Amino acid sequence: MDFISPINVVAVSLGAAFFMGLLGKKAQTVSYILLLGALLFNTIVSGQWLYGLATNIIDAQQVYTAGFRPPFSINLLMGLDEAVITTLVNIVGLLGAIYMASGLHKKGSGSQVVYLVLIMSLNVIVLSRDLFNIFVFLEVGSIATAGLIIMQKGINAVSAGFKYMLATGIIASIMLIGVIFIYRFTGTLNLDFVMQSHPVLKQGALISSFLILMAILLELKPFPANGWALDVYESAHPGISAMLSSAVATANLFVLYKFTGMAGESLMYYISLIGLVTFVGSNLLGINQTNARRMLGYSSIGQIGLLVAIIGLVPHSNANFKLIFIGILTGHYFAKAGLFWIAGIVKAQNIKEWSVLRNRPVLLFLFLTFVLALTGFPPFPSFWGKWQLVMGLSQQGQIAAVIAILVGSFFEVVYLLRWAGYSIKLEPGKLPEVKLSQFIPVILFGLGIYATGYFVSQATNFGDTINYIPLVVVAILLVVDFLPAYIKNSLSILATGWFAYLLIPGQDTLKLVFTVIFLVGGILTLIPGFHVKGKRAGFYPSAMLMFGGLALLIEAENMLQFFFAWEIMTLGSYFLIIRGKESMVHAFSYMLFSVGGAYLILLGFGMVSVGNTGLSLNLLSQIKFYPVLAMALLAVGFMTKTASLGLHIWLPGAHGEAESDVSPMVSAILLKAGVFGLVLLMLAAGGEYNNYQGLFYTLGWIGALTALVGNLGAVFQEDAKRLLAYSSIGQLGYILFAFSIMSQLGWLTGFTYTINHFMFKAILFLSVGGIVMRLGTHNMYEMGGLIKKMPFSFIAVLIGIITLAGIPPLSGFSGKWLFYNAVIMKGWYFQGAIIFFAGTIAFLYCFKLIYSIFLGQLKDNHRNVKELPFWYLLPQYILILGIMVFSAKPDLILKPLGTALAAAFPSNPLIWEGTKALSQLGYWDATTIMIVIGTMFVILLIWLMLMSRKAQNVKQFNIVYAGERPERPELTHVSHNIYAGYNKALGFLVAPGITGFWNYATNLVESIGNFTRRIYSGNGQSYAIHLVSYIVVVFIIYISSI
Amino acid sequence: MIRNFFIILIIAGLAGVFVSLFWEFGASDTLTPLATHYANNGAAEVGAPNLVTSIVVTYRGLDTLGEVTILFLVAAIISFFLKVEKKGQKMAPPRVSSEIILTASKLLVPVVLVLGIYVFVNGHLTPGGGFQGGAIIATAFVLLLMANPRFELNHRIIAAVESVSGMAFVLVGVLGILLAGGFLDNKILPLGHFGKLFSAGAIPIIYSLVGLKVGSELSNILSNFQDVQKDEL
Amino acid sequence: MEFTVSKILWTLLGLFIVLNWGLIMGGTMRKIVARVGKRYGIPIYQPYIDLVKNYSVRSQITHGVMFYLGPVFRLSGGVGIFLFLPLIFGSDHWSNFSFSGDLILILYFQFFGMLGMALGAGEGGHPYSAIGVSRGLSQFTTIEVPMTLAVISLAVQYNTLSISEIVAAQQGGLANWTMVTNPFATVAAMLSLLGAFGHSPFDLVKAPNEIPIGPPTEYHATYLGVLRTNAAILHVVEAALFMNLFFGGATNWFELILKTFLIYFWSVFVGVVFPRFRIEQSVQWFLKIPLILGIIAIIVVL
Amino acid sequence: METIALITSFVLILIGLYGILSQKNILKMIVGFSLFDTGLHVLIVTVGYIRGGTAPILDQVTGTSNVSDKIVDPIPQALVLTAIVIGLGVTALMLAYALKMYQEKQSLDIRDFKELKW
Amino acid sequence: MKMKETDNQNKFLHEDIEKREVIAPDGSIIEIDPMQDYFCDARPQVSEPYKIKVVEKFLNWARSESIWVLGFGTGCGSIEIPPLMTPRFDAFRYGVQMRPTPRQSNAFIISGYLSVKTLKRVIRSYEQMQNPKYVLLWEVAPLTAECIGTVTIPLTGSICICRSTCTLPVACRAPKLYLPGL
Repeated sequence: MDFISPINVVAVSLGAAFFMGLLGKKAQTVSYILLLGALLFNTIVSGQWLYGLATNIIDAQQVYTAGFRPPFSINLLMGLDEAVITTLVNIVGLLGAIYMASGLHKKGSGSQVVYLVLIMSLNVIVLSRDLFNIFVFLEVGSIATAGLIIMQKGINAVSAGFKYMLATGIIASIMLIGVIFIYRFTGTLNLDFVMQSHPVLKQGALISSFLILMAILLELKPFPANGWALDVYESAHPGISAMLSSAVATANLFVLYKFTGMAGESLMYYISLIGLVTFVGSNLLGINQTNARRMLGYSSIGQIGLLVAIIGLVPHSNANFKLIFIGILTGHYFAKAGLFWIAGIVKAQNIKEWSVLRNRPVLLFLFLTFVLALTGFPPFPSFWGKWQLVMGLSQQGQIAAVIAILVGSFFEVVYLLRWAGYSIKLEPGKLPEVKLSQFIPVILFGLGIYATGYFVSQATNFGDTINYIPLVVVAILLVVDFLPAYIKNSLSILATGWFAYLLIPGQDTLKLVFTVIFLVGGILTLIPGFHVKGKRAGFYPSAMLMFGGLALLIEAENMLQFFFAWEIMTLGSYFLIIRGKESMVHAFSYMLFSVGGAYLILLGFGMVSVGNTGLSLNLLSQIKFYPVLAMALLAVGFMTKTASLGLHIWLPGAHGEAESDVSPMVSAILLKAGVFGLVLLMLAAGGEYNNYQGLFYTLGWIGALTALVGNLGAVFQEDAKRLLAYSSIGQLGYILFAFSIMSQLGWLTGFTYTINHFMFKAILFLSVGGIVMRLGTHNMYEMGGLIKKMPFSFIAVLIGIITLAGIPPLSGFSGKWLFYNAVIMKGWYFQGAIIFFAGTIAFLYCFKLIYSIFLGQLKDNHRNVKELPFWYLLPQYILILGIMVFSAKPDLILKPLGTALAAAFPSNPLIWEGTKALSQLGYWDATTIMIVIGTMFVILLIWLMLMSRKAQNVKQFNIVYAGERPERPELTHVSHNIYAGYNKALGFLVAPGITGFWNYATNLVESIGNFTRRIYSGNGQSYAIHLVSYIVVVFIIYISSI
Repeated sequence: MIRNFFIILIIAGLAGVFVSLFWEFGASDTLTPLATHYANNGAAEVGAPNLVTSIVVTYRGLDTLGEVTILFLVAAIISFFLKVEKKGQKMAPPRVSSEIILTASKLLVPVVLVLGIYVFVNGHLTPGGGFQGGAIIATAFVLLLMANPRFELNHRIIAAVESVSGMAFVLVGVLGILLAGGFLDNKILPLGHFGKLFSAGAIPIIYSLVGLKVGSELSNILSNFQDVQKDEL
Repeated sequence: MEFTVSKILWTLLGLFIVLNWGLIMGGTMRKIVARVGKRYGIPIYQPYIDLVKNYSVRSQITHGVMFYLGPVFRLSGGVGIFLFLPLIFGSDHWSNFSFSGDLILILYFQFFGMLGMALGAGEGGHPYSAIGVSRGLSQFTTIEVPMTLAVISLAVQYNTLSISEIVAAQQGGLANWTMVTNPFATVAAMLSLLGAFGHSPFDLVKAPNEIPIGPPTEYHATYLGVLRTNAAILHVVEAALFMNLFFGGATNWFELILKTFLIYFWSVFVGVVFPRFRIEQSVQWFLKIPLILGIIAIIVVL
Repeated sequence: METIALITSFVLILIGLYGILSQKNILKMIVGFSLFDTGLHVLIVTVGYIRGGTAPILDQVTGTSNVSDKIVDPIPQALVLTAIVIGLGVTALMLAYALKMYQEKQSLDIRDFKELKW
Repeated sequence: MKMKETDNQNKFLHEDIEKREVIAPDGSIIEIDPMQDYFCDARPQVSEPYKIKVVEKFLNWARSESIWVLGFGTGCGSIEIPPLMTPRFDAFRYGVQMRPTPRQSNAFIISGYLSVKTLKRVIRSYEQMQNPKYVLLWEVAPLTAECIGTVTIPLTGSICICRSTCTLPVACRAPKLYLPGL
């Protein structure tokens, strides 16, 4: 097929523009169709070239104008890069025109002409190789933008337009001076010839090339000097700001990329510095924003800053520069255009009013897709871009840049996720009527972002090893979300079962334990879902997202797969947790900690990959670059998920407020993901004889203190689910401590605790969740005497707390016994004593839980409460069976585990004689103990039955009440602040010191943000002053460094 | 006060930049290689005595196209930006302009128009060209507007002239691809005798089109400003 | 170590002896306390009579299943510790089922009885029994701290956790009793013993005060009988545990009776002298001197 | 000769810029802007000056042979043409903005247009 | 007590005892009648003594040897009970023990005047005691003087009403007189 020469883009567009001018006012629709035709033509041309060049049917082609060779005339180059950029620009141009159909119609042919010329100018900027020509068409673009800004009526638009004109006027003149002097010193205006004459060598040319680059950088709105841009984003018509942030920014970025050829090494360094400062600065200021469009302005400036930094940091030579650039660019491009369009549809200024989106689930889904794409979550292109960027930069040893990027993107996550949280949870108002023409572009861009996400992932190295099956399952569930809950529930159970079927056979024992916990546990916690009537929209996709993430986590071989699975799991769990009634705040704090942790892990992986080739997970054992620091980073990253001391404040809220069948999923299963990470890390650290003794010693202390703080926190809780959440923190403290002992017994303890915690926490949370569902209240002092109404759940909770407290016959004791031996053999006596003390405290809140809910006086309004639904009891009794088996025959699991661990921890293993476990210190025979206690209990029961005559059942008020008559059940049930004495004694340990620290940190960041954003005083002239002073300052720094 | 002091400081900084450029400057005695090529075989390749015109129209034709679009843009923006609903409310009585302007305008307007047309017609021969000629024509219109404020410029014709000449310009460019070497190549017409009116290929046509376009656009802009002022009075 | 019939019979016999000795010891102890107060005091066999009377009460009520099972849990707690504790060193008959679990099993088995009592009292519906239970549990958390430290230092010193080996290591005269070789651990453990027995300074839980007698308020008749039997067995067995760990174990029954009497007498002796602690005082008391002693015990042995 | 022209152009540019940055009245800023532009155009033309060169028009004076050492550099003059038109366009648009802003707020002081801030 | 005009049957009932409606967590209304729901009015099921005389005699001996007393210290008699625990009148040697809870006690000493107001408490504690139980009424006062004389204490089981001849004012009652009663 013959390729249309790119010059026709200019010819056709201008022809159409002039013709529309001719049509004048009357023929609005004709000129609009002409506009769409021209834009379609442009898209086809660039699309055709992109296809041709990508599949290299044809190679890059120079287009000469005026019949002469380049130095004497202007030439256009259509290479692969240009084709990609022009296609992106034209697509958003076409869809933008469709989106602004009504706007453009009202304004008449004038605005349509300006819009068409803007798109044409962007094409020429990208294609043209002549300096002055680029300057001219940059000017055409800026004047066209100034024209389009006024499309929006009102004083804001006009003043923003004026500030825009002022700024671009100055920038244009600076560039003109640069161009003229470049011509004076190098003798040519054509870019390729200028580069051949190496402008850096001659002093004059150096300064003029600096001026040109400075102009382009200012065009890309660097941090202190971009007040004018923010006003434009805020006040212009959303369609136009979409154009600005996606099309214009992409073209300008490409121009900067073209010009960097003539910039010397030190200027590139300064460009990356400017980019980083912009990225971190504008995201920091974005935190305090409440106006949606202004916040989007900050975010797009931040993203463009990041892209500028990439152009500066990553040497264009190495292969994956293009991948990183395209990844993050497409991420920003699709998401920003989409968000601005949705802003146009929603028309709400304050971000709190965006919950209006809840009336239109598809629009809400698209909104969340774009927000998550911006924050760099997995399936989207910017995730791969950011991964490749961090890996590339850490390979070059630029760790400072990586840290800056991660800090900046963390700030961005803060305000974007808060916004997403508002839109999901706040009260929905009335959504203004959505026109079809506004809806199509948003949907197309939604699909586009998923498609590019897939393509970019295939392009990243090791990207093709990613298994996409779980995401396909989630997609199916999303599509089928209108079905009633029980169909979807069975579907997701089937899917989890299928994952389990794929993963479990042939898995090595260590991973098998986690696989069983994640997947079988997943099935069990999904079963209560059958009880729910109605649709339960949005629950099953997020549940499958979490379980899919967990499945991927297990089968991950290389770091990229691991990190991909980690983020998917975090995403899924976020959407699950936020479903609770007041869980918006808690889900937000959960997300911040997880994202912070994820970035630490990313930094850790970056440091691991230094000096190593490939990404396989067993690289963790050959870390060359600061091994202890890398290991510490990864450990802290995983510990945010296991809620260790200092990183635990999100857990009580997140698990306490979650829905009744979500909290078992999250606390019994999800916390184990962090443990899984730690296990992999410690195995890779070299098992027994590793050189990280200091690190694991501190981890041990952290584990011990977490156990103490967690259990103490639980004792004084009045809210049943919060009590269980705190107890999870305590139990996770145990697990962390056990694993950091780094001996076979230690690890056996760790695994026993993990399995036990999974079983009994699932039981406890399921039954308490069911009770909360039945009684409608979380507070324990409002419950009481439910044993008569819910005997089965009483038995389940009883077995749960017996295992939790580690009382002999049941499997909890196996953990305690192994723990004792491990601690004494390792020699960590004091931590062992603290953990034992925490263990006894565990017994306190176990009694409080079972007493205030089941025993004591039955309240009036609970007199005809029914037993927990069957679907809640079934998983509990399966788990009880599990506990019984594990307590009767612990060697079923511990023996294979022991052999598996022998490799990493050869010294003093656990020897098994039949069912009797012999360690160096003592011995323990679970089965005999079980039998002895069982028979003894039965004998004594018979003895009591024999001796006592026929015992007469009495009602609840026949109690020894000092001769008085008990008034009402509420007054005769003591459970509020039942450990008052204990609180007086040890209450000081529970003072919220750590939450205080985190509050202080957030306030500090917010106040800095608030203080620095004062520089945008709104005065156009001061913006111009910022601009010029920015040029002078950068010039002085640049010149002084040469 | 501090603000002004700060501004002076920045200006001094910028002056420093310019000074650093100035040190390197040093006027040269010989043309740059690019310029020497234009000088020596400009006439042969393009056939226009006025080298500046040949560079502006053919060698760097795309720039000029950009030029024309800028003007077209500004005219379009100002027209729909300052569009004032002419509800026909009673205009305030115009101030009658002085005697001198009235008589002078009657005499000068045609002369200025002819001069403008002359300038852009043989733009390739004598100094000047499309833009300069267009500007001169625009002055003629200004003079007219100054003379009697009530002069009602017919927007329809102006817009028509504008877009027709723009389209023609693009058409010539496209013809350049079909017939001659590249976009906007002027060899679609015979170069003709050097120095004659109809020589140097399509340059005279392009430049006259540009002249017409610029003239009409500038007057369009000015008349728009005038209309808005009219309501003010 | 298998379940031969003879083993079971010997164990039952051992249990009978321990039960009787427990009751007699309780009686004698109360007589001594009375004599201290110049009172004539109860006849030695009074506990037997009380037991018989309680078992023979004609009418009985129950508040629910858990209330009914409470005493069973409690008694199985006491008997359980007896079963897993090797009483007489060296003799196969009297080492009961200690082959199946070591010191840690016994340490954690104490919870079993307490859990039963707590749940039973809770089911009783009496508000104050719950307060009694909460006081008992909170006291128990800190009572165990010095005990754990002592046990850890013992385990490190003898490099074993099985009780029979500890006793074996202490044979041969007074010189190598733990009391001599590791005095700090012994003192710490003996202080925590006070708390475990629940005598005077720490008897807030069962003492007759504003919450009638704490958890067992609602219990009567046969439940009370079962609780009393358990109390008897528990005292003897716990004393025997401390005897094995710190005072060289017993090679024959007579030695066992003497030592358990003395150990039990120690806690009663302190009980008579000191007034009762409030709940936070007793919780904090255990985190003062006994804790420091425990830490020294470990440092000594490191 | 060209050094004087260059200095004047730089001075013009700086004065124009000072005008833009310090004047409070919008119209005065636009005047500053046009000053800034003219300075720029003078600069562009001086860059193209060749000592002893004449206007780049081939006529009797230059003849048609080795014209290159007789004329001044024509390229900057071509570029200045475009620059002037751009300057015109920008100034026209700014005047339109000034008009609109005056219609909205009846004041031409830049400090009155501070709605969009922080 | 708030008087309720309409239904005079429970005009003496405390409002806690009256029927009341309560909203259950799932919104339905529950009708609560405290008298039926919270209090059990079934008669205590007492099992008959053993058939074999010897066993019964032995049990009676044991019961007599360990009498656990629930003191209802009102009026002048109650001051006499504490001396029982002193060395001089040591009741412990007869197996007598003071028990604070009626559930666990067998003997019920009402050692002073018994007015109507305290009658309710006596009846309740009495009912909470388990059979076989005995009541020790000290001196005539409780029967004749203040109370209305028609006190019908469902005195079952072996009652031992010890009439003390001593009509001297309170002081003369001495703890040692308890002992024969018990």
